[in-house]
Parts: sequence; structure tokens; C-alpha cells
Amino acid sequence: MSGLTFDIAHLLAGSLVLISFMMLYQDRLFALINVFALHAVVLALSVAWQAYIQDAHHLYITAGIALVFKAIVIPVGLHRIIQRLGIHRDIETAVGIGPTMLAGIGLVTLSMVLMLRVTPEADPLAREDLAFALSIILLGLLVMVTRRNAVSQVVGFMSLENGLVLAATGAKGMPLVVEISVAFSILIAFIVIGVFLFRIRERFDSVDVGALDDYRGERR
Amino acid sequence: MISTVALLLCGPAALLGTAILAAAASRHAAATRLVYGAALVISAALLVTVAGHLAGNPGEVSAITLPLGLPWTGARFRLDGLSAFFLVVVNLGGAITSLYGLGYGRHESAPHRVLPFYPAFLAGMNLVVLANDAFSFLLSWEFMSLASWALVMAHHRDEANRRAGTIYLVMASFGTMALLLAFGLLAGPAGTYAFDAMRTAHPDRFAAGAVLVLMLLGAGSKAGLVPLHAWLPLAHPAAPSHVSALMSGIMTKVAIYGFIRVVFDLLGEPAWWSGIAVLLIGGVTAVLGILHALMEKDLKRLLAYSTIENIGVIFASLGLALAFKANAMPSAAALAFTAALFHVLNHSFFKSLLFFGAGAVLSATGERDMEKLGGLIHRLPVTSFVFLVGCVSISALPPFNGFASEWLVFQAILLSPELPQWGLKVIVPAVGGMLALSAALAAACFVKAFGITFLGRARSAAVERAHEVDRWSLAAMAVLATFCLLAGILPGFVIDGLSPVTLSLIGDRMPVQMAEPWLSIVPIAESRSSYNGLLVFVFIAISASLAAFFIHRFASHALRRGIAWGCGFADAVPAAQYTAVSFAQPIRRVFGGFAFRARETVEMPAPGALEPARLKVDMHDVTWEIFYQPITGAIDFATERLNHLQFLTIRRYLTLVFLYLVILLLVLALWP
Amino acid sequence: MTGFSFDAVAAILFIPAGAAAVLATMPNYRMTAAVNVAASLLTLLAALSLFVTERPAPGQYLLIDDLNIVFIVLNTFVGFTTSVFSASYIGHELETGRLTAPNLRFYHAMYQIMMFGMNLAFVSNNIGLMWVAVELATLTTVLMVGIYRTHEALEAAWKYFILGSVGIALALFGTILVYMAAQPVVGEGTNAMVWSVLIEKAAHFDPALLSVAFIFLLLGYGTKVGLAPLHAWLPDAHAEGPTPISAVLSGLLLNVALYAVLRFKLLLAANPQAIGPGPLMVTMGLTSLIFAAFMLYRRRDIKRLFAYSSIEHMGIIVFAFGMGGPLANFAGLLHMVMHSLTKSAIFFAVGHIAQVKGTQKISEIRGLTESHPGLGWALVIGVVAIAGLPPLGIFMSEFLVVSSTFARHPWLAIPLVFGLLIAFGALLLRLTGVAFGEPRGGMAPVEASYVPMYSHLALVFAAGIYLPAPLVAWFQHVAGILG
Amino acid sequence: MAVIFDLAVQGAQMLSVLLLAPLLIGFVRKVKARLVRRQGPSVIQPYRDLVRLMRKEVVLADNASWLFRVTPYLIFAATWVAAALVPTFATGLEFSWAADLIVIVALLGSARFFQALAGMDVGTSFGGIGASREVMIASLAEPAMLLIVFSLALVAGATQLSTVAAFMGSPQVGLRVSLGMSLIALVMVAVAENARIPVDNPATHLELTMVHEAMILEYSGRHLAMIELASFLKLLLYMSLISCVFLPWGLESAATGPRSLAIGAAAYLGKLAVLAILLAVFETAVAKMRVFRVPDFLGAALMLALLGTLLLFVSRSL
Repeated sequence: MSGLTFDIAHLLAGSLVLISFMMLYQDRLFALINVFALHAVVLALSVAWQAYIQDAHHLYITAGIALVFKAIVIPVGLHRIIQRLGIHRDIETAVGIGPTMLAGIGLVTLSMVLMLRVTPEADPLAREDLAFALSIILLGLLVMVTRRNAVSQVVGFMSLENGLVLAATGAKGMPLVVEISVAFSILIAFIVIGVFLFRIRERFDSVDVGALDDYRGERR
Repeated sequence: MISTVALLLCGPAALLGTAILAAAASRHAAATRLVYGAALVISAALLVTVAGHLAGNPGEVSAITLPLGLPWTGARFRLDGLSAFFLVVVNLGGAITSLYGLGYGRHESAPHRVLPFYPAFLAGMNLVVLANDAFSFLLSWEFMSLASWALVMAHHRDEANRRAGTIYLVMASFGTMALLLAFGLLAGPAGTYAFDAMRTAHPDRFAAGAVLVLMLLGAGSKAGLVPLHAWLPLAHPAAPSHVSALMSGIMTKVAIYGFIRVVFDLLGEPAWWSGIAVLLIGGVTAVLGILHALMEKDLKRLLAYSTIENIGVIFASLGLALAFKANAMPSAAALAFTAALFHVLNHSFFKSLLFFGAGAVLSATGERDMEKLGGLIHRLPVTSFVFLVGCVSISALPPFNGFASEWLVFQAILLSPELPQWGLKVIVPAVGGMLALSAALAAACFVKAFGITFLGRARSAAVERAHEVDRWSLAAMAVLATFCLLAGILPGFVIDGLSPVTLSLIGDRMPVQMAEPWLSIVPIAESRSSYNGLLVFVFIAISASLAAFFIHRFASHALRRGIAWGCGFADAVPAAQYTAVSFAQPIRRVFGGFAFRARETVEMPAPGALEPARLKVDMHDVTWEIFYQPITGAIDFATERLNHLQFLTIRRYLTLVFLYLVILLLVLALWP
Repeated sequence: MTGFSFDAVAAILFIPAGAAAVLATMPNYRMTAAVNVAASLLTLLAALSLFVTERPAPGQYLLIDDLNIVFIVLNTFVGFTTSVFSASYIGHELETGRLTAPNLRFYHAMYQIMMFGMNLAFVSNNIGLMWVAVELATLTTVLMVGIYRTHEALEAAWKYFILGSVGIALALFGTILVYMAAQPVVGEGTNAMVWSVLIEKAAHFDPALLSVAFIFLLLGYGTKVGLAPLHAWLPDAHAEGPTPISAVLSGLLLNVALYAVLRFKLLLAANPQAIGPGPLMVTMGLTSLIFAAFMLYRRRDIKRLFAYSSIEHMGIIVFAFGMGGPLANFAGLLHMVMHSLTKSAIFFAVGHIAQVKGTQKISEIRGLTESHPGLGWALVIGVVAIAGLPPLGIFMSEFLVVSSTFARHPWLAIPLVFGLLIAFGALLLRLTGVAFGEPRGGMAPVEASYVPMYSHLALVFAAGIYLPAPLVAWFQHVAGILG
Repeated sequence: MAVIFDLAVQGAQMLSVLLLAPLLIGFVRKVKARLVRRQGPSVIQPYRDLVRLMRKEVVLADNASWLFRVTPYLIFAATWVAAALVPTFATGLEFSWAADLIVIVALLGSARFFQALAGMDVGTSFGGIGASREVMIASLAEPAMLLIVFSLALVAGATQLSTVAAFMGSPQVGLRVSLGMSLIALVMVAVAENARIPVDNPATHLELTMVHEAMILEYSGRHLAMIELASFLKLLLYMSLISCVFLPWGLESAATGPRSLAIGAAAYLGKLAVLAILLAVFETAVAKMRVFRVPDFLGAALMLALLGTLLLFVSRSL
């Protein structure tokens, strides 16, 4: 495989990690969602690029899904939810931005270390990709656990899932990728609708996940 | 020709069948009579079979393997000298208890909670004694616990009984776990769970030590060794009286069987220090048990505590046997071991008898609290007489059986200076002193038990209404009383009967006793020590009747009834009598200080003030406070802390997952 | 012949799928319940036919071997009994108005889809397919947990959903990693996901990649197994969903996830350089066991109590498999089967109890053996069984686990025994409170079919006394594979 | 022939203890009286008392049970048998092997057991006081006694009294610390067991201080006679025990013929006289202690006995 294609794939994957860091940095919902949209766009590009270099045409579908669904539909939906709920104020971050960034850096190094232990026989592109994907996943989780707000948790989860898609597409000739990405989109739709439903049914006065938890069935 | 053990297995099978039928028809009127009748017949049949086996060829071993239980081991059963002896104990007890139950069971308020489990309990005990592989053993063992637990919970509406049942089953499964670990060690990683395989494979010294400790924990918790006895005085009295008799008189013996089977049979040659451990625990158990019994005022709990004392005596002489065996003194070991088994038999007799008596009192008056009894000797003449026999026997007074076995124990102790190890030289006499002390205290305890319950004047109206109990119960008690006397005046028969067991486990036996003149027993040599219960009995009988004869021949026969001397006050109220607590007061002042941290506080009113003076005694169950409260406290603490994890937010739970993931990945990253 | 036997596998999959489609369109709830039972019965029969017919050769997607045949039969059997139970349970729910007819239609359809998902997970020979199937089963149960639409139910479902989704993601990543590890050896395409192929070639895979993969899989599927600290969804999901679902969750879904973990453990066991799965599983198992044991004490809700006991037993099972060796693996398999049967039986009893007493609060249920002997004694037997007392099946497995562990690694056996005893104490305390004492709560007689729970208990009892030879042979073979 | 002779000797022994017991008491009382410069009753007063009691009618409390009436005979029988088994003027009697030292202790124990029960039978508080205190004392005295038996048995290698006595008579005994301790312990136990000063006062009838007397407070007439006789026998028993174990001079096997028997009898009477005088002197010299000092007194005895036994376990020559 020529160096150029390799580098481009790298560039895209790396920038995905970078964008994940940007997400960590955001402390406003709108900004977060926008950054996520960007994340999705870049993902779509990298998937498309993979489709091109592996000439695996079904991957274009995945790319399309990523572009349409994640980069457009979901962000718009989330925007509307936030409008409805009127919570376009700050995200209540559970942990300060600084520590979060540090943790993020630690996670990235961790994933690098782990993946570099992999013997080089494995396809180098796949190997590097995996390292990036793993860091994106961990960063996504980090977003989920450092944010109090359900919307931002959804965003975190989606970025995590982007990492998955990146890994899946990076794996040469992996079957079921499209199906999986579809399945995941449905899953995310469920989650978003769930957040939405809870609001509409007036069941919880905010989508602060804490409010979902005040009943434990055994509250004394 | 069907083998003996196969024949014997039909017994438990039949008992289980009875249990199932009882579960089906327990509410039927005739169920009580049928179930106890069936149990009686089956136990008697088993007894006859075993007796035939012993009479025929006691040394012979018959084994069988059924395609049940653990797949690659199968359910193995085996009949040898030891199991034969304990089968006698179990089924003799079972038969007589069933006889008693025929009468006592009629008063049962909730027969449907007793009848199904009673035969199951008997079956469980029989199976434990017959089992020949670890799995069948533990299965039967725990089944036995379970059945007895159900019986303890028979009167479940009483909060105390529920608590007793819970503590009992928890302790039981603790014991089972200990046994499980012991068997795990004996079986080894390959998992050879058959006893025959364990016999041949000798564990190394540490493993052997661990097994001994685990057996002390496992079998000891069931037998009621201090400090594992906490459940016993709660659970035994909670059950219906005939079941209490089974639990105290028989089940504890099954526990002892387990201990003997593993430590004397499977474990091979013991280490000398194992003797020390068992001796010490036995001695302490004996003293503490009987002291607790002295402080009790609930008749059945008193009996339960005295069970603990007797278990202590048995374990002490087992420890002695271990020490002798470890030092290759087979004849001495045989003496100590015989003493232990003899006491097992005796205790099963008089403890069942006493519990039957307590049950009779309970059904006649509805009272277990001695402070509300008294004067029953006038109301229940027969019961009081047999109960008296039981008291004399358990107090180790000649010529009854309790004395015979304790005499053997003392003879064994007197052989121990030959032991080489210094540790034993120091421990053994101390334990001897403890046993002597516990024997004396036992006498005091049963003076109290009989005196407060049956003598004096009635302390409550319930006693006035009491009537003698039914024939079945009386018959059962009379049989046991006869056994107590017979085993006391003819100990030679029992000792010779035990010789196959000692031969198989110790490799030696006591000299043949039946050959001795005048049926006296001679452990070592006549010049050294000998005892002839029969002759002592005859002498006492003759001299007493001589005295009576002369009196009635020459002295006056005049007799006048009058009121008792009340220090000038005419007929004091019954409440003025000594109560159980006040009777125990002098002994409490002597021993209570260290055993119960007992404190007495007296509030004297000012001179001339009219309010009464108050004497307040507060006592502590020291073992409970030392061993059990910390555990419960720790569990409370832990649960309280951990319980917060039930009340976290989703984000926190996610954080847990996240952290766990990161930790695992770090581990992996640092993996060499 | 092979043709027919393939049909058997197909039947196991298509009967539930078809039934789901049918049920989704049926109005009458009695009829739907009946159809539900019938479909489950047919599936069970199909599964049983696997015993008699010879097994199909492993294809690219489907596989029948000693390991999963037991799971399938167990799964379909419990599925069938649960459907019978739910038929007698749902009626009451409808009367009390907790559920409506449309709910029920949805419920029954979902039930069949869930069965389909679980069966698919078992028979699938393809790790990707297995993943999809497990997730399908999970999502359907999420929907059923939330079916009561109450605050608590939705909240439980939401929690289950979020945590589950994260688990899904992690498991998927693990699966991808396994593919990546296999791809250089096996070559691109579906083959690199076919389990029977992987297990042959596993020795040559990249160990580091496999290790990372296993960690993700362990966490991903472990979330569904309910291992502490990934367990958070489990208690609430059990407590707030309909009782048949609680029974299925504890009895089956946990097994499905466990099955997945086992498959991957096999894969790792086949690759010597990769990280040993044993220590990880032993640690997780012990943690779950002891944690759950302590959590049992403060429970106020009876269903939540038994949910925690499920966590505890999953801990034991994972521990046993982590220990490895013929005895421990055998014990683990046996324990898993026994636990499914017993726990579902307990939930059957609990369901009826909650209905007659009108509450799930332990403190408001007393003296069941007096007021409702049938239920009360069933509960007693069930708890006695789950607590590992003889003569019931779990005793045998615990006997093997504890004794073999103590013989090999004494220091591991101590915490194990400790946890078991702590849990036993808690269960016994609660049982004493619920089954004995002055009766309290509703006295209305139960209109319930005792058949499901007592048949389960009978099976457990029989297994405690006698295990049939073929079963033993399978278990031993599988235990051999599990290493 | 020999058997008949042996039987005769045995019978003579039983009779002699029966006849000697009251005399011993009378003698002790006489000496005590003399010591305080009183004339004192005649030595045969106890016989007279017994006869008088025999003649008197029995006054039974209303609710006294059959046990109350049987007990005196049991107590008497047990004590008599026990006393008959202790070698007095000869060892190796016909039935001496029927019971050893432990049995003798136990026989006295059973006598006490029934006495305590009888004390509680009527249901007055005095009986209760007596019984509870008696068992308290016994619970310490009996183990002490058993430990003494242990050390004797360890020295002589037997619990058989005849053997022990024969051994103590033989020269190989020598002076031993352990034996000294057990002698002191034995004396203390004997004092307690026979309800002598300082443990109990046989002469008192002040309710709060009595132990033995409180138990038999309700007895009268022939029953009382039996019990009194039994207590006389008990004192004799302990004295003969001490004499045959610690002063075994002149004690020969019964098989050796009449002459040695005569010597033995003479020696025996001498020993009894000495012991009786010692007892009297002791009793006049000390004051009665409070009931709850008794445990300390007996505890000391117990400790001494235990120490003696321990020493023997450590080395047979101590």
C-alpha cells in the first residue's frame, strides 16, 4: 500500500482523536454537539477513505450513515431537545476540565502502549488504526462519566461508537460492518428518543441523569 | 445372599418413605400413631440387624456402592465395627424415642410440621453413620441438620424459636464448610472422595494438622464444643421434647462419630500434639458447659448445657486416646477410647431419659421454667422416679452407668504419666482436675434440677393441675432407666462389646472383662484398680434393707404429720422456698466471676423505709461476647458501608465500569 | 438424516421468530398466552430432538456441540416452563390493571423474539452473529423490563439500557479485535469470525491483541453476566420488571452472556502466550460473590434480594471456570444449570407470593408456610437449594468447587467459603422472616399452577441425588475442552 | 475354709466400723470438753442418743415425699459400704477389690446427693440454704479429693486402697513433697466433708450459719438416727483413710493370720485415738469461718492437691 494512502488514513484517524479531545474541552452543550457533528463528518471521511483503499464498496453505506445520521440528523435532534428543555446553559461537568484533559492524555498513552505491544506482523495500518480507535473509545467513555447531563452522555456514547466504527472499518474485510453500524444507529436513536420521551411525558423535571436515579426502589 | 449393609440401607429408605407419606397425610388423625409406630418398627429392625451382625462376626466389613451421588465416585456405604456401634446408639435411641413419641406426639400442636421431618431426621443420622465417601457423608450430614432444623422450626410462631433455628442452621453450615475443606484436603486435587482411597493416602504433617483443626471446627460445632456451642442451648430446647432428646442424645453422638471416623480412621497416625488440642478443648468445654447449666432455670436448656459438658468429657478422653496412640501405647489408648465410646452410649441413655422427663413435665404442666414448678414428685410419681434415676446416672454416682464410664476415664488419666512429652505431662493432670470439677458440679446441677422441679412445694397453679403422663412415655422412660442401671452394674458386657471397634481403630483392646470373677471390671490389673458395680449395688441394697429391717424390728413405728419448721413463722408461702437462681447463688459467687463476669448489686432501703431491698445480678455469656458479637458487628458494618452502592447514579455506575476497564488495561499494559 | 437434524436447528430458530410475528398480530390475550406456551413447547421439542438426531457439521454461521446443546435444551426448557408460569401470572396482572391487552400482545411477541435471540446466540458459530444475537436478546428484555411504565420500571429499564449499551459497545470492540487477531492467520472474510475455525488456529494468533480483546469481551459480556462492579442494572431490572422476565433474566440471559464469555475463554486457553483468563475470572468471581453476599443483608424488596443472589451465584460460576481443571469446570457447568432451574423456580414462587400478598416488601410478608403452604414450602425448598444445602443439586457443585479449590489453592478457598457463609446467613434470615412466624399480608388463596416451580425443584432434587450418565459425559468432555 | 475366714474378717470389719463410729464421736466430744475444762458427757453418750432417737416418734412435714423417708437409709447404706471398704485393721479383705478409692469418694458423693435432695424436699428455705451450700462445698471438695486420689494412685501405681496401703507401708516410699501436699489437702477436705469447725459447726443450730444441720433440720426420730450414724461413720471413714494411707504401720494383709490381725486392730485403735485428739485440739483452737470464706479454704486444698499431682506427673520421685 502506498505511503500516501497510509498517511491520509492516519491523518483522518489522528484528527478524530484530536476532535475527541476538543469534546472533552467543551463545556457548552451546543458547542459539544457541533464538535460531535464534526467528529461524525471526519469519521465519514475516514470510512469512505477506507472503502476506497480496501475497495470495499459496502463501506460507503456506513460512511453515508455516519454522514447523514450522525453528522446531521442526531445533532439537529439534540439541538431541538435542548431548545425544548431550555437547558442551553453550561454543562454541569462532574470533573474539572483540566483533570479531564490530563486523564484523556493518560488514556491515549495507555492505548498506544497496549497496541504497540501487538506484534508488527499484524497489518500496520490496522494496528495504528486500532490504537486511535481504542483511544477514541476510552475518551468517549471519559466524556460519559465526566458529564452530568444526559445529552452530553449521549454525545459521549456516540463518539465512543464512532471509535468502534473506525476500528471495524479499519479491519480489512470484516463482515457485518454495515449491519453493525445500522444496528448502532438504531440503538442511538432509541437512546435519543428515550431522553426525549422522558421529557415529553413530564416524568422527570430535567434530563439530569441524577433525576432518573432518585428512586432506587429501596430509598430509606 | 444380600449383604448386611444393603439390608441396613433399606432402613433409611423405609424411613424416608414414611417421611413422604407423613408429608402427604400429616393432617390425618391417625398419622401420629402411624408415623411413630413405623419409625419404632424400622429402628427396631435396624437395631436387630446390627445386633445380629455384631453377634455373628463383629470384625467383618461389608460395603456397597450405589450408582448415585457423585458420578465418578458413586454413593458408597460401609458397615464396620465403628459404624455398627454408632448404628446401635442411633437406632436404640430412635426406637425408644419413637416409643415415647407415640404418647408425647398426641400433645403436638402442629403435627404436620413434625411428622414428616421426624423419620427423615432418623434416616439422615443412619446414613451419616453408614456413608463411605465424602459426598454421601456430607450429604447425609447436612440432610440431618436440615431435618432437625425443620423440627426446631416446628413451633415457628415463637420468635425465640425462629432465632434459634436460624443460628442453628448457620452454625451447621459453617461446620459443613469446615468438613468440606477437611475432605478437600484428604481427597487431594485429583478428588478421590472415597474413604477407602483416603485411608490409603496419608497426608503430610501440615495437611494432617489442618484436617484435625477443621474436624474440631466441623464436628465440634455440631457436637457443641466451646466456643462453637452457641446454637446448642438455643436449638435443642426449641424442638419438641422427644426431638430434643434425639438431638442432644443422638445427633451429638453422630457428630462424634464423624470426628472419630476422620481423625482415628482416615487420618492415619496422629501427631502427639493433636492429643493436647483435643484434651484442652474437651476439658474447657466440660467445665464451662456444666457451669452454664448450673446458672440455667429453664429445665430443657439446663439439660442442653449439660450435654455440652458430657461432650467435653467424651472429647477429653478421645484426646487422651490420641495421645496414647501417637506414643504407641495401644493398651492405654484402647482404655481411653473405650471409655469415650462407653460414655457416648451412657450419655445417649440418660440424656434421652432426662429430656423425656422434661417433656413429661412440659406436657403435664405446660412449664419449662423451673421457677414455676416444684412439688411434682407428688403429682408425677413415676416420672419423678425415673427422672431421679437419670439425675443420679448423669451425676456419675455409683452404681449407675455414668459413674462406670467416668471411672474408666479417670483410670485412663492415671496411666498418662508414662507419656513422654512434657506438654502432655502438664496438660493431662490439669484436664483431670477439670473433669473432676465438672463431675462434682454436675452432681450439684442435677440436685438443683431435680430438687427445684420435683421437690418442695408447688410454685404455680399449673403444678396443682398436673397429672401423670401416658403409658407410652412412661414405658420409654422406664426402659431407659433400666438401661442406665444395667449398663452401670454390668459394664463388662459393654466393654467387651466395644472391643472390635477398639481393635479396628487402635489395634488393641481392653482385657476381656467377662472372664473376671464376680463380673467386676479390671482395666489393667486387679492389684491396680477394679470396680464391681454389681457388688456395690448389692452391698448398698443389702445394707439399706438390713438397716430398714432392724429399724422396723426394734425401733418405734410412730409417725406424725406436722407443718414444717418455719423459724417460728407458720406455713410460709411457696415463694419463700429456695429458687433455681438462689440455689445456684453460692456456686455463682465462687465461679461466676471469671465464667460469666457476674456482678451482684444490692439496693438496701434506708433504715425504716418500707420499700423492699433489691438484689440485682447481671451475667454475661462471655463466649458469645468474645466470639460472636464481633462477627455480627463486622457484618453489620460491612453491609452498612457497601449498601451505599445500591444508591448511586447511573453516571457513578458508568464510572465504576470505566475505572474497572482502565485498571484491567493497565494490568495488561504492565503484564510481562 | 443430516437434513432433518439441520431442520431441528432451524426449527429452534424459526419457531420463535414465526411465533413472534403471529403473536404481534393477535388481539386476545388468552389466545396469545396459549400460543406463546405452544410455541415454547414446540421449540423445546425441537431442542430435545437434537439429542436423538446426529449433529450437523459446523457451518459458517451455525454450530451444535457438546457445550451448547446443554445450554439450548436448558434454555428452551426454562423458556417453556416460564411461558406456562407467565400464562397463569399475566391473567392476574390484567385483572389488577397493571397491564393492558396491547401491552400483553407486545409482551408475548417480545418474549418469543427474546427466545429467538438467545437460541441464536447459542447455536451461532460466528462471533459477530453471536454478538448480534446477544444484543437482540438484551434489547428485548430492556423493553420488557419497562413494560409496567411506572416510574420505577422506566428508571430501571433506562439504567439497564444505558449500562447495557456500553457493554454492547465494549463487547463489539472485543469482537473486532478478535477478528483483527485472526485475520492475518485465517485470512480476510467471514472465516475469521467462525468460532470453530478460530479455535483451531488460535495458537498462532497475536497474543497481545487477543489479551486486549478478552478484557473488552469480559467487561462487555460480563456486564450482562452481572459481575460486580458491572452489576448495577441487574437488581433493579429484576425487581421492577414482570416476574416471568425476572425468571428469564436470571435463569437464561445471564447464562447466554456467560456462554459467550466461556467461548472466548476457550479461545484464549488455546493460545498459551496470551494473558491467562483464569486469574481475571477468579478475581471477578470472588469480588461478585463477596460483594453480593454482603448486599443481601439490607434488601427490603424480595425480588431484588434474589437478584443479588443471582449475582452471587454468577460469581461462584465464574470463579469455578476461572479455577479451571476438570473438577472445577464440571462444577461450574453443573452449577450454572442448577442455578437456572432453581432461581427461575424461586422467581415463579416469588411472583405468586407478590401477587397474593400484594407487595414485594419483605417486611410485609410473613408466615407463608402458614397462609400459603404450597408457595411457602416451595420458597423454602428453593432457598434451601440456592443456599447450597443437600440433597439438592447446587450442593454437589459447591461441594466440588470448594473441596477441589482447597486442595489446590487453599488461600482462594478461604474467601470463597467466607462469601458462601455470609450469603447463606443473609438468605436464611430473610427466609425465616418470610416463610415463618405469624402470617401477615394478603390471605387470598392463590390461583396459580404449581407445576412449573415444582417440576424445576424436582429436577434440581433429582440432580442432587443422581446425574444421568450422558449428561456427565458431556459435562466432562466440555470440562476437558475448557482446560 | 479360707473363704469363710475371709468373709468373717470382712464381716468383722463392717461391724467394727459400725460400732466404733459413735465411740469415736463421743471420744472427740469428751476431749473437746476437757480442753475447755468442762466435764463433758460420757464417751458412750452418742450410743444413748441414737437409742433415744430410735425410740422417739417421727414427725414428718405435711408435704414430705417418699424420697424424704427413703433417703436416711440410702445415706446410711452408702456411707456404711464406703466405710467398710476402707482397710482398718487389715488390707486385702475379701471384697476390697469390689471398689477402689474413686468408688469410695463417689459413694460418699451419692450419700451427699441424696442428703441435699432430702433437704429440698420439704420446701423450707433452711433446706434450700443447707443444700445449696453443701453442693457448693462439695463442688470444690470432691475434685480436691479426686486429685488426692490421683497423686496417691500415681505414687502407688494403683487406686486400689489395699495396694496403696501396702505400698505406703513398704520402705520404698520415703519422704515426698507431693505426699505431704496431699496429706494437708486430705485433712482440709476431711474437715470440710465432716462439717467440722472451721467449715461448719456440728453443734450449732443457728440457722444462718449451719450447712449440714440445715439440711437435716426436718428430720427426727429414727430417720435422724440413721443420718447421725451415717455422719459418725463418715468421720470414722476419713480417719481410717488417713491412718491406712499415711500411718500404715501394723497394717497387714488379712491372709497373714489372727495374730497380725490383732496387732493391726490395736494399732488401728491407737491411730484413731491420736487423730481424734488432734481433731479436738484443732477444733478448739480455731474459729468457724464465714460460709463464703469456705471456697477459699477448699480452693487452697484443691490447688495443693493439683500441685501434688503435677509434681508427680513431672517426676515420679518427687
